[in-house]
Amino acid sequence: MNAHSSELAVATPAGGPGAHPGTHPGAGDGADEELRAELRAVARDLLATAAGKDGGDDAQVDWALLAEAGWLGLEVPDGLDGAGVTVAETAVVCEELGRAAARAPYLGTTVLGAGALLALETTDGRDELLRALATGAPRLAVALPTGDAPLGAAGVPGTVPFRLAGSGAAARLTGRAEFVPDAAEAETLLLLALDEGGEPVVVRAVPGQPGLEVTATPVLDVSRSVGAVAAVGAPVEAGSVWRFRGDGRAGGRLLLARGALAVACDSLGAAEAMLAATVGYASVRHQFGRPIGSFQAVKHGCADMLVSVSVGRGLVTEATRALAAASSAHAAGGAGGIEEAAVIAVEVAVSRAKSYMCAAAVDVAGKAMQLHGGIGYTWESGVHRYLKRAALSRALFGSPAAHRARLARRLDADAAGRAR
Amino acid sequence: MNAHSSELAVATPAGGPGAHPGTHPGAGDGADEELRAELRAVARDLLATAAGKDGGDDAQVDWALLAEAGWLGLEVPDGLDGAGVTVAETAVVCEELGRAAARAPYLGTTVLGAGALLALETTDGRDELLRALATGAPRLAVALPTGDAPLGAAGVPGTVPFRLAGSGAAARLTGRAEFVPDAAEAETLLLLALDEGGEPVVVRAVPGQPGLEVTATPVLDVSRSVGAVAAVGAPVEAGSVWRFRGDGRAGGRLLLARGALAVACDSLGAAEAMLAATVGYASVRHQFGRPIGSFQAVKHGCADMLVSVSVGRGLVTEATRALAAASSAHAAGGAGGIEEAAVIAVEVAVSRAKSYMCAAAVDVAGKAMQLHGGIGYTWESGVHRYLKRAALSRALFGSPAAHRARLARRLDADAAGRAR
Amino acid sequence: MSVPRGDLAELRATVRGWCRAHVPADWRRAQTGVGGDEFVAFQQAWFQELRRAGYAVPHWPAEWGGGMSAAEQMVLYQELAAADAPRLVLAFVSIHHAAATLLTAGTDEQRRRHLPGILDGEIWVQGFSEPEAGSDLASLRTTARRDRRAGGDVFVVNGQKLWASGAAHADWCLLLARSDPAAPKRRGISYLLMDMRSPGLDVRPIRNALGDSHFCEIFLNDVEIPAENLVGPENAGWQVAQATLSAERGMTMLELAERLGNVGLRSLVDTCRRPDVTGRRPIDDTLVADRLAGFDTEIAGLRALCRDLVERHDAGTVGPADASVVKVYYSELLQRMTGFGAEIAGLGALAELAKPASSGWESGRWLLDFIGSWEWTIPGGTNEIQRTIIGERGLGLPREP
Amino acid sequence: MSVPRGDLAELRATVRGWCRAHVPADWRRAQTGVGGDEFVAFQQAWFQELRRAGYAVPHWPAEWGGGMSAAEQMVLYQELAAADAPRLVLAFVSIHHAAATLLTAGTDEQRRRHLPGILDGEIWVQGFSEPEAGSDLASLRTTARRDRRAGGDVFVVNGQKLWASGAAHADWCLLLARSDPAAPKRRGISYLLMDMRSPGLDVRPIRNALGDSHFCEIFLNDVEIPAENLVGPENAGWQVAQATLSAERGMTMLELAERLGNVGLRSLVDTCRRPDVTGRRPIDDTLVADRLAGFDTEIAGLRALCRDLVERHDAGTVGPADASVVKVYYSELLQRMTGFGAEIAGLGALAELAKPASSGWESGRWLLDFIGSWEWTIPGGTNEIQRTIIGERGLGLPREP
Repeated sequence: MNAHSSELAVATPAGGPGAHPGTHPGAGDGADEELRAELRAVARDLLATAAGKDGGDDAQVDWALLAEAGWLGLEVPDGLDGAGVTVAETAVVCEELGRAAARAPYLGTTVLGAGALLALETTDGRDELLRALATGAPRLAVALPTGDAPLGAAGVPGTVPFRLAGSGAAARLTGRAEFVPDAAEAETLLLLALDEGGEPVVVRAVPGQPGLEVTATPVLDVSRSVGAVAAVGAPVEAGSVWRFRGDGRAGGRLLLARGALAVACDSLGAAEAMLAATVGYASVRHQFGRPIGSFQAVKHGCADMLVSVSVGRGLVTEATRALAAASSAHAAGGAGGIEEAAVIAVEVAVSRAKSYMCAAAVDVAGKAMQLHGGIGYTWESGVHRYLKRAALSRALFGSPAAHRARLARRLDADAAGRAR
Repeated sequence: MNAHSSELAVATPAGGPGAHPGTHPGAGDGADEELRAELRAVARDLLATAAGKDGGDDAQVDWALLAEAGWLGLEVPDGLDGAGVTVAETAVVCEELGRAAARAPYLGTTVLGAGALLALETTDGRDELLRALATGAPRLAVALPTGDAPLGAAGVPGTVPFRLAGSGAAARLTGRAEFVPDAAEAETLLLLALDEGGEPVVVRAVPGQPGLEVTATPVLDVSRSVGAVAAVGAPVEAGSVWRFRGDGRAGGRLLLARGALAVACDSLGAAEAMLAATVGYASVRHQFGRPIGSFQAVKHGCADMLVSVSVGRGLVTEATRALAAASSAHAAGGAGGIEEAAVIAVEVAVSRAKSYMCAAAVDVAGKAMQLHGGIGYTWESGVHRYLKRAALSRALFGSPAAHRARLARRLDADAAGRAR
Repeated sequence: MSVPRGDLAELRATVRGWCRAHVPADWRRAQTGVGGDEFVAFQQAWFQELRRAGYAVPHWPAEWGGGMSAAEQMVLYQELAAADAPRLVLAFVSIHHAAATLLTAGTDEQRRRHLPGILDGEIWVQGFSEPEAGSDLASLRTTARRDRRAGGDVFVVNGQKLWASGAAHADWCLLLARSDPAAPKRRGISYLLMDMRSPGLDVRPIRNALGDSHFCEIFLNDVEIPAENLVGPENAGWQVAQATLSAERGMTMLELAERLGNVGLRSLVDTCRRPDVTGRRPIDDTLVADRLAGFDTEIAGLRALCRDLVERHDAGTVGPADASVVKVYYSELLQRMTGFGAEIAGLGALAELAKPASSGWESGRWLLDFIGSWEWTIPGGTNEIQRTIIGERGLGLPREP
Repeated sequence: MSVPRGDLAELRATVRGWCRAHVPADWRRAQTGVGGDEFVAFQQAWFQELRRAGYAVPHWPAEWGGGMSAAEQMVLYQELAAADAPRLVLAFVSIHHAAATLLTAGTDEQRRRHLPGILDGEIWVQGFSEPEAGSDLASLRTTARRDRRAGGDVFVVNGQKLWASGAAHADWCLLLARSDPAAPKRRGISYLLMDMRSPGLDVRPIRNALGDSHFCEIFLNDVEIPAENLVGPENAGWQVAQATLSAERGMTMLELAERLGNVGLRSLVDTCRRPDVTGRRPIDDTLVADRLAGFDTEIAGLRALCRDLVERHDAGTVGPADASVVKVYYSELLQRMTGFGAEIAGLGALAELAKPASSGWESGRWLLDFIGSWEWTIPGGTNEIQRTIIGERGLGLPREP
């Protein structure tokens, strides 16, 4: 099955990004949609099997399997042995990982790792890493600010977690990032830092190198791995300071948007899984001589879950399109980078998707627990795994309130623009 | 019936305020509770008849009837021909007026008018007015700030609507108050003003006097009357500037609390009426071959209404007790006035009751409209009257958000006190 | 969506230009508080204005004066909403339900008789609901007795209809009546076209919660309707109604979503940017800002839902509860938004006594809008009924026993 | 409430002083993450501490070691909550359900046998729910066959019980079992006292959403219970259970409300006053402040509801749905509050892996508390069931057909 699924997943689509300039990538294009549907079907199948395999609590997905399936290098260009597709396909995998509540270092290695590398200026080191990534070696983690801070009015640069002092062989790195996805398992770290000129750059580092400490942070959501990365005057290896294409701030902002979108996709998948499980349970569980799903209290509760999942899916789709369009533009723009308006469009769409979907997923998982009755409260039912996963996703890369605060500033600015 | 009800209502209770020092007036005292139950029964009866009498939209209650029933002078002391009971009895009338969505100038004349006069130092003019009030002449209105402003961190004095310049015969009044309850019908106005020393005082004025303008403000809630009172250098008649007993600020704050509590009581009555109407309708209206109240969607909706009405009733009762206790203390304290802690206790209890009950009443009336189906949306059903009345009550004397903001400042201050 | 995107951009520019030239300046102020006649005159004039541009019935087949693709209609409605054009309120039933009924189930003769009339401004009303048949529409009791003896072939109709919006101004009525009392309740109903000038008809306006009277009762006392006005087979009226009720293919919801997202959200933001008596702007309060951002987000979600609904209709993949999902979400979002507007506007909202006629459901007179929002959560199957539809038809949950 | 207020003030001072002297310092930290044995030991020690003060079973009759009036109990629980004393968790069923059953429906012999045992620390468990009988408790299937031949008069019990909280530590079980399979479902159930050391019993812990295992399954395989352990008449067990389930007369809800209003609200306010990484205190954000004030208000409302419930019990005027109103409100307020705490605590909440044993439902480990809150919205009749009870018994709405 793995060989088969791999084949399906990495088949280059008829129209990759850039093939239809001016269209919304991910929108309405028949060939793209077909590809994603196949990818989704394969992923769902594979994850259901993989997550069920060891019967453990954490539903760990085999690392080699992810590489074989071709999911690690989805966005890596053809020329670097990747599938050369867009973030829309990555989003499908994120959603399916959420649906299975699967444990896999996909967020660190692919969503953020590949995402960061793809946004950088081409260098041998960066290309080498991208090429390796598609085959599953090494695992990556990207140390970004993962809380609310970068969404504040001050914007990204003030909250970049690391600082570079000196340059060349004398360069030293200091800073700290918490709740970094997949940090503890990563073999290579990419650290978002400000260089001496205040420009965001990415610094490659290796766990265990002098001055650098990586610590796992155990969390209630055992299906995820997060950790803290701390550097205290850590020497930086030659050729390990990489620059974004174009404006580093824009690159950093898009990278944060990727993280937020990825957890929104995860929450969408998780919420859909909880809705499906609840509908299934309510159809078979009988009390008072009838299936509980025939009672309006349960039926209408499920209806509400469907409504919010439908709305969330729309928002996640829009955000994915916006990010895919901006990423294509970023890739196509070369050194010129990307326009501010495009970055804002991504941030608006992502803030909507993240704030709505990640809050909705907690509500849906909670409702699922309620409508499952006592069974839903058992460890065995697994509902708690989704509730905890949704809770982590809600907090990671900006709380709903922080994203809404950013949206509100935009609404105010837009209104001021209209009034002028 | 009027004579009978009047007799019941003004019967002096076994234990008026002050009779049980140290107890919560309005709480658990058998005689008091019996009196209030009788008052409530009579009021409900009388208002149902009065409001139904003219069949008009505004359910105007005959002014003479209110006087005859003895409701106008409830809190006026025995010695001044009143019933000498507490604000707990006034609260019962307010609740029943809300239940009937009746139009009556009770808020202006009795709740605020008598309330303001009772908080003042004894003067002949004040006593004369109180004595007249119990018999229904003249109608009063009290011009207070009716919006959110006085709940702000700055507190009351900064938001007192009128200013006195000069004193004695040279005294001139300037200022403006909006949405003043029953202003347009009032024959005597009591204006909250700051004197030249910055102390809150009450100024008596008469509509139509030079420099003073009273304008009715038509509102969607036709069961209420509000108006604007504006003064521009209006000469003040001799003996018309009255001082609060004790600290004027405390007197002003308690007066605002009375207003807020009165509309909370009104909202409680309105919400109970809407719940009762909905339960009644759902029990008789059939669709799909069964009473709609047998469907869980309707049944559980009604259950939620009951829960919030029950919670609101508890909060309104607590606030009434707190205000009754503080008012007794204020009355008993003579010139010494009242302790800051007691005023704060009133404000906390009133802010809770006002913010919860007035928001809940809008929700309950809205739910009533929904569960009545198309009928609920007709003018004839009268549900809209309650919705509009609840909306006005919610905004009058401070929005729920403004009251909660005041509560939050208190929570923060209390926590700071604990930490010390 | 087969229209190339380039053409859509051109259409968008054209409509935008047309709106600049034709949307009456300051119509909101002028239409605030107007009476019924003035409202009707304004609506009719605006309808003809749109008709001249080819924008009145874009969803009709080209042969009857329409011919826009779904993608083109989306652009049209987006631009009309963005320009805050007046809404077509009076013609709603005519151009949607009546036209859909005629196009789907009518005879050629019926179409030729009525579609041009609609374009010329004939107003239709829907005569479905009855006092005892609200959410449970199929239990309607108005009778239609076929009588072939009386100098012709007619249905003699008796009964009472309720919630007939616009009946006071209507020329024709889409009437559901029970023609076979013995049949199961969904099998004995016929669908008739009734001339509102027929003898035996009595229309009485019902005052609603806002004080308006667009809803009416229609009393039917031996009203004779020629048998040629039967739509579809006798006793198959329920099926005709079901097939045509959703014939607007999601486009009216899309238009409403666009209205909410344009003038609706803009007015709400403006309300929150206006300094209060203390000089503070509500939007600077994070509590208010958070709600505004929430509405912005929900509207984006609603628009996505509506576009998706239209596209599914177009692709033939629409699900049996998709429209219910949109209706529940739109109506409750409208209620939350207008309710919030009423809260922010505070006491001032109470003093706004009239809203502009021909405006949408979010006129910026927030308390009136809030009360009006129940006109969305109740009619056309209450939201309670919609949730049951979503649960049973959308999710396959078991029916009540 | 017949106790003079002066005496209550004195009691309040006494309890306050006692708490200062006896509530273990820093017990929360010490009890965080402890194992089952340590938890049991701590609970038993605290129970005996309270017993020595006369505070363990204040609601029992004086002759059995209690004797406080409702007003006095209110003061006691208010002060224990204010002092953040550990809660009696393990003894809950013993001192409430078991005692109420024995006092209301037990024989003198049963009372003499068990009430002193409870005071000495005997632990009881409730054996009501079954896999197929959750909300629909009356459909339980565990059988109790009376057998007078086997060397004595016994009930032979077979079946399976679920959600038996604390069964792993229990000495005795309150068991409902079907003794007449032919009777209507509420008429064929008997109420038995079962020794947990009986042969044929198998207790298996069930891991819950928090990873704890206080809930257990109990498998019953030909377990023999002497007929003298029958409570009330044979086949009248349902009635006994109904009569004793609410015998705590609102006092446990009052205690929970006091806990929520003391340590619960205080911890939430503290969480919101702690500066975040940027140095801002969440409470300075009006969005947060508004929610806190809302919780403060709701808690005040809950406390009023609970006091009212206790007073109605005392006055004999309690309504048939009053307890359901309190349960729905408390449980959902708890869920909202803990959910909000989890949101404010953000990523940090995920890293709190254990909460103090013997604490309340609002330990300040907000995400764990949030998940634990379903232990209030589900058991004892889900909140959906409670709303039906409120609608039907509280408001008199018609039952489902």
